[in-house]
Amino acid sequence: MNRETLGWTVVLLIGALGLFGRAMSKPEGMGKVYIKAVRIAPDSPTDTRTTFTKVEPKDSEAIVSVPRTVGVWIAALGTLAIFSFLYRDNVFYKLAESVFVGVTAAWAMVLGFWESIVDKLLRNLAPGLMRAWALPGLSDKQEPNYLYIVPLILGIMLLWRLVPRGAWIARWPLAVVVGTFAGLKLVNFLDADFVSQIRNTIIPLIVVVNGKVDPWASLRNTGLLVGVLSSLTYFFFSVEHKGFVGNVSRVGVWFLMVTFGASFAFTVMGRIALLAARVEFLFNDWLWLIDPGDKRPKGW
Amino acid sequence: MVLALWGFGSIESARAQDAALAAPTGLKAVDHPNDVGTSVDLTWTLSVDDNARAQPRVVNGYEIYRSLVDGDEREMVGEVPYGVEKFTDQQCTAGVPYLFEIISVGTGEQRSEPARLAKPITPIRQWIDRSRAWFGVIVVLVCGAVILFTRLARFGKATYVREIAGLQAIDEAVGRATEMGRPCLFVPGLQDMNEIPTVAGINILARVARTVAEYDATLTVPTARSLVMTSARETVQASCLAAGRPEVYDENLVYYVSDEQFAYVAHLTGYMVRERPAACFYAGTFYAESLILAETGNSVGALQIAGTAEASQLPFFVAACDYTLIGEELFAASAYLSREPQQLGSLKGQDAGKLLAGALLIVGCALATWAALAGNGSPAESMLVFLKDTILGRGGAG
Amino acid sequence: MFDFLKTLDRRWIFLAMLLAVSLPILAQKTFPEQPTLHVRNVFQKIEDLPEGSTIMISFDYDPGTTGELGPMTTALLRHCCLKRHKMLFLTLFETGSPVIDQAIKEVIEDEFAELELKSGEDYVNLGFKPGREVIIAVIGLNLRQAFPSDHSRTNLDDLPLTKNIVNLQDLDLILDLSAGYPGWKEWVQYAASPYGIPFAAGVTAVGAPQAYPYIPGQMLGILAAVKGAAEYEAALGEKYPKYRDPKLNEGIRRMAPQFWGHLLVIGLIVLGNCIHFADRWRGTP
Amino acid sequence: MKSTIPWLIAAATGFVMIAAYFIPAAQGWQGEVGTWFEILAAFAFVLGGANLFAYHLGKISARRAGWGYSGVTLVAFLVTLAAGMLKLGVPAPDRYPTNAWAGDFQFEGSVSWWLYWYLYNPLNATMFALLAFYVSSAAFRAFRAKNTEATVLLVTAFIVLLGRTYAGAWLTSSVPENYSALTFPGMTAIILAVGNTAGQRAIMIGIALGVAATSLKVLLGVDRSYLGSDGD
Repeated sequence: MNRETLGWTVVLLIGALGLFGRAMSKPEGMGKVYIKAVRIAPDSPTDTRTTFTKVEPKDSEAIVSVPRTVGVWIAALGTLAIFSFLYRDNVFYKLAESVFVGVTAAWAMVLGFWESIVDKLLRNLAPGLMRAWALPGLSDKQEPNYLYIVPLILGIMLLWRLVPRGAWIARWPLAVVVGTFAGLKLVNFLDADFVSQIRNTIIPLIVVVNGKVDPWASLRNTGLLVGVLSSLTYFFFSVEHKGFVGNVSRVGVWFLMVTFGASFAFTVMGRIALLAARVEFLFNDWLWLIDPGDKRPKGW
Repeated sequence: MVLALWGFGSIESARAQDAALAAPTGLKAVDHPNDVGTSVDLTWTLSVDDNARAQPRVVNGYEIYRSLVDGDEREMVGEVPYGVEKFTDQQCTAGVPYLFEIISVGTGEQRSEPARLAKPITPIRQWIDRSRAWFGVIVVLVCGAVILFTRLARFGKATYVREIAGLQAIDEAVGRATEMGRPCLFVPGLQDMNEIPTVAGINILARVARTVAEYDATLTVPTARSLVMTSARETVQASCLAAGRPEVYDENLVYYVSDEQFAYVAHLTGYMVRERPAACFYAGTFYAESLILAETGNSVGALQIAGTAEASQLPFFVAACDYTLIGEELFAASAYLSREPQQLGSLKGQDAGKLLAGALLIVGCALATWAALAGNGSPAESMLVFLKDTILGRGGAG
Repeated sequence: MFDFLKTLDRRWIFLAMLLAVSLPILAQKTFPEQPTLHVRNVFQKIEDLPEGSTIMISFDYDPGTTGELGPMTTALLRHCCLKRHKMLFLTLFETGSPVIDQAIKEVIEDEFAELELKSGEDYVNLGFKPGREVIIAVIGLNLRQAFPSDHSRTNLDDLPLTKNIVNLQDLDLILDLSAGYPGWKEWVQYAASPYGIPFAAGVTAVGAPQAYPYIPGQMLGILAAVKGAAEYEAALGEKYPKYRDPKLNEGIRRMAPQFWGHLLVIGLIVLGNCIHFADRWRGTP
Repeated sequence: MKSTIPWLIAAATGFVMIAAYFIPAAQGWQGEVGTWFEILAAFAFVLGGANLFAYHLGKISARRAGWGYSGVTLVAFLVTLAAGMLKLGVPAPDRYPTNAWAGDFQFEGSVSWWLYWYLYNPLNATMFALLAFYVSSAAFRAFRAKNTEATVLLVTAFIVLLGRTYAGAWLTSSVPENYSALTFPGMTAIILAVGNTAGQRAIMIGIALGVAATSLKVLLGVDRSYLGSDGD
């Protein structure tokens, strides 16, 4: 064991002992999740099945949930494992990464199956069967829509890649996807971004308010127009950026830099908020060091 | 007995009279323009009792009823709260004449007399959306310019294209990776093949993969979407073939990770610190992960080239990468890299689009300034309205 | 010292950031907030709508960005409940439904328990449908084509609130809580802009600068991240004194770590530049 | 030839979609093709899943570096898949108590729900939160006034950062009302309204043209990289 490994082992041990000590020494402990039983169908006289829902510890019927308490600890340790990557790559991060990739990839498949294959494709192709199985709320009036055989066939063609011969068949559905959306995006972008943004930028360069010229508003509008035109000049590809064009495009670059600077500053704000939320999770839900929402009774 | 009942009834109706709500007036209906004939637009004048500030409120809202001309199939088609003077019934059938009624709704069961439509209205199906006619002209102009310059280029008209720094660096980056014996990483972004930036990214991948095959380096392409993986495999394979080295194509280096943004990122950052790629390419749609990728790439000393159309992520790529393709440059990249005259022609087409935008802006702002100085009712104002609402708008309706 | 700073290991910066955010959270102090114009516009719109208007709230984010959008979700929902507006919830994020459930539970069921708002009558949770912007385009014309039933699979025709809503054009206001794509931009492109429906958005900080060009043409206003939420909470507190208690205002509370984090970043930029110039000055004698 | 037929398919579907934009009767098609795409993407998950499975299985059987982690990924993948597909721990919904398959797979208390709230979500949010750290190191390292452009970016970022917190308002609180444009919040507002808006609009107009040109090249068959080569 080299010195660094030893050092980290000691740090981890002290951390674990600290946690253990805190959990034991305080009467209320830490990192517990409380639940209570509720009826699935509260208004039904016959259906008496129950399920559990999360409640605050203040609730009189609250009991500790083992799976959820374990969950909070796993979540907290996972959070620390990801943060540990900031120091450097390590076994905890690798573990967290592997679990994360596996869970999310499967999650995407599960969601695709229930929401797209069942709720979109099969609902339209075999409504009767779906009503009897997973979609009991499906309207009786729903008739099969055989147009949905087309995506079914395209989907099967896509899976042809798994067959050793004729992988080129998979290109057809790909072509349908790219072609369709190329057409769709062409008009949508020209409409919503090209035309609308031009329309929004048509503004008077001299602003008159109650018969008087408003110099500040006029200056602002002029600045806006100059900014848009010069930044557009920067994007010209077929003209050499020299002389007049060069100078204008340079001004355009400055405007772009102002844009980027503003974006950067705003982003800093958001990222800190996310970190604050994670730290609050550790302090509040796991360690019970703070109680900002007044959800736990004091000193019990 | 009969008389008594009659008398009682009259007292009732007299009471109702006292508290009667005023009906809305002036109900008008027009066929909803530019649709398939399933909608009718209704407008009316508010009931005189409809006063939003009155306490307690007298009129709570309106109910709208529709029936066939002979009075059959009368049904309520909508309710609107007080203070609202319009409603669009969207459940009509094209070519069928309808009658409409509207009544004020008070507290509890209180209802006014209905206001009726004077003559029936027949919704009509339109085949072409006229409100989009001018937009159609703009689409034709922009696309026409692209097609025209592509054609001209094919017939040997040389096109000048300015330098785009990031693109010239691709060869340098791949060469460096080869020398150092480390891999190249290509990240095609988070979006699927239905997004054009992804398609543009795949076009750049074609070129990168070809250079990599020529230099005999390795290229890893982890993807966040299964369809992108499929397409990227086709592309990389084709590029190896085009470089004359089909044997270097390894399907396992183009693989799917996870659809989840940050799981994908967790894998990519892990990959970067473990495999230490010498060159990282990011081309496609990127969100928050841009900075995690660029900073991690930077910390392992990779040369990084990024391109995205996401304006919010550009500052991070600009700050942390060696070269960045800004917005439109991402789409121009494939044309630039291919050096095919046709593709370069399309760039000139894009420039024509920008000229059109500039011209519209200058004319529009000149008109707006003139209108502001000339005041209300000037010819400039009507020209401005035509430009903004008809040419660049939606024809005023629909 | 200079050489230490010049070759500063970035892990020191990471540590500084961790402290700048953690310590204020433990200290739990708050700063006063002033609502800015864009936030006030959104507040005033919801305030001025007649009681019982129908508002659609699209939760286009997932628990990953609750840190930024959670506080404003609470504030907006609170305001809608105070005004007794009818609410329709949906999400275009595949992992978005849990956020809706949480918001319903915390605000509608717990905080406003005494109003006894009923699902189906006062609010309807439409849940998630895959399709991104396409869903918006579809429900712009026909709500039932994308959402034949609500989240608990009850037919929309059987719910008093949705019975007469054909499509988005029947709504009085659309609010979008947006963490990216699909989000406010798609709502502008496919709903607000084509049909002229009043629209406002709460956005993450990253999305905010891009949203400004759309105001006031296509959007009434925006709430930008935690700052926007804090300002909205302040606006709510001005009108309804009960909501001046910092315990109820997560946004205002979160502005403290925000403040110190900002200061640190500003300090780092200044420090970085000092090093840069000192280096240049030393390099060119 | 093998990319010519797909190109013709792409061109045909694309031009139909453009035309559909101008025909009221076809305006529902946007929605329809979107639904179809979702279905296709769901089919594609089989390709992605199969690939992930094969990739990690290959790594384990070849005992390549880090094969143990591949095992962890596979287990996590299979458990989540089974929990979601079989709706483990999901009771039948209150309205249809006899229909065990009708419940939502994310029902509170189910296995999928647990996986989501205690693995998926915290890991996801923490990865996201890492950005606060990277932002600070980028601020230190990359935001230096190396040239005019970088200085403009830097100064803007600086003003907006200050303008968006209490510190900015406090620092310039002595500036009189009439000159509110000179306070940090005032300058931030001007930067957002003029510089930022202008830049954003130019970028948007450029991107719209770029998307249009790229789409057109796809439809005209000028660029077919996404389909691979002619020889299979």
